[in-house]
Amino acid sequence: METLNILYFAWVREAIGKDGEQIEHPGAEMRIIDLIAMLKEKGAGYAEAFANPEKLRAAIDHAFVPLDCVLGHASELALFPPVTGG
Amino acid sequence: METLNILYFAWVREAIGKDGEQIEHPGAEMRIIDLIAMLKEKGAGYAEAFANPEKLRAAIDHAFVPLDCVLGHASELALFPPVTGG
Amino acid sequence: MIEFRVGADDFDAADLIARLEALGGGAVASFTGIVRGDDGLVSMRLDHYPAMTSAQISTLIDKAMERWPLLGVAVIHRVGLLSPGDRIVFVGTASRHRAAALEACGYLIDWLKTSAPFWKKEVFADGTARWVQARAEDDAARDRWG
Amino acid sequence: MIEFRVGADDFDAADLIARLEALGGGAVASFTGIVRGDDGLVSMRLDHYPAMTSAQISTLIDKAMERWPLLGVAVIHRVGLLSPGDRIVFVGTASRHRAAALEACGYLIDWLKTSAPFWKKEVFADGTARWVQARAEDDAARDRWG
Repeated sequence: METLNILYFAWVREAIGKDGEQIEHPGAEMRIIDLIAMLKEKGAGYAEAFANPEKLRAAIDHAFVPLDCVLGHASELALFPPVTGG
Repeated sequence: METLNILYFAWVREAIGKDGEQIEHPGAEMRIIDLIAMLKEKGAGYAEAFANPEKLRAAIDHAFVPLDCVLGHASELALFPPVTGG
Repeated sequence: MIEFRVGADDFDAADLIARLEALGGGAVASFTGIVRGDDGLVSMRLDHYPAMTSAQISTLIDKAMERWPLLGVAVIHRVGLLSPGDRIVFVGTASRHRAAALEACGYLIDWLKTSAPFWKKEVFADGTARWVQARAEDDAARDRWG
Repeated sequence: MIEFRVGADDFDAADLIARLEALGGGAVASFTGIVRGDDGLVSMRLDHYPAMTSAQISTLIDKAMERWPLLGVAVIHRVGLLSPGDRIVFVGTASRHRAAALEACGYLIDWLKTSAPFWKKEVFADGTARWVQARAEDDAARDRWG
């Protein structure tokens, strides 16, 4: 079974209450935005974290990607707010 | 008698062989370029320093001025090459 | 000299600058970002995405070195809990040309702010805390590099 | 904090940067120019026109502070005999805004190179010596500041 590691950062992590989770890979054709819609149904924390997808950013295997990107055979997806370092 | 202090820097100073000199003020209407032409006649070092006026820069009372500027009632004229600090 | 570090420890900006100066290039530029104590801020926590942070900073340094003739680059970014006055970030560059050193320094800090996965959370004297919001002007600063 | 010095003594760039950092602005930029040992250069002598140097640097700092919101500016320029590896010039700026700190730093060094009356003479291993020639690209760098 192919798996997908999802990582959460900043207020996404705080709302969901965990750093990340491993899920069954939803398929190479699944878009990130559609996966987010599925995750949103997993509970109140998820619903809060994913209430406004336009406030979210994503990285697949350590590279920024738009939310309408498909997962492909990525093994790591990260979901987080726009970065604020520096 | 009004006097004018002339200061020389860098290769202008080296060619003339002195840091500067005090001369009788040649008059408020005298242009720097014309004073340079007069100074050029004072000897071999002067002739060398002032051979190419386009290579010279000037300051009157600590402010850069074009060579066709008149002396006015300046008390200090400096003649030098383009600056190369920093 | 290429040096980048992401970690909780403070760093010695003077030592980094001295090492950049020793490369013989003639021009060293640096930028240091420090936690401001505005609006009653008492602490700041920096989270990051370690594997991606390293990858992004490494890529960023490569791009800067392709674009400008640099003899050295140092990028240090702190994470974890910081207080007002603490250094957050340092970018230092060395080149034979002052424009290259200064421009590369500006490029690196502009890109770091918008493409390295760090997130700041501010804690205030009244007990409130908030995640810092990304600013459009940071994206604009990055975009001027083309 | 406004500090400028012209003199033969070396200076402590780390101390200057630490003092700029302590102003609370959050952003400190610096540029250091160092004597390069290219082409067998063994020493460099910097002459200047003391009264005018002070006036020009002071004016330059005023202009930078009018143009950018700076909390601090330090400009140090050495004169006299220098060797490869020695620092010649330092410009440091502190601001609440990184763009202001970096731009003001670039502005100050570009203007210093073209409007402060310093002249460099290089001495080489073969005994020859020559006055450094002004470069058109330095004027161009200055002119981009408008």
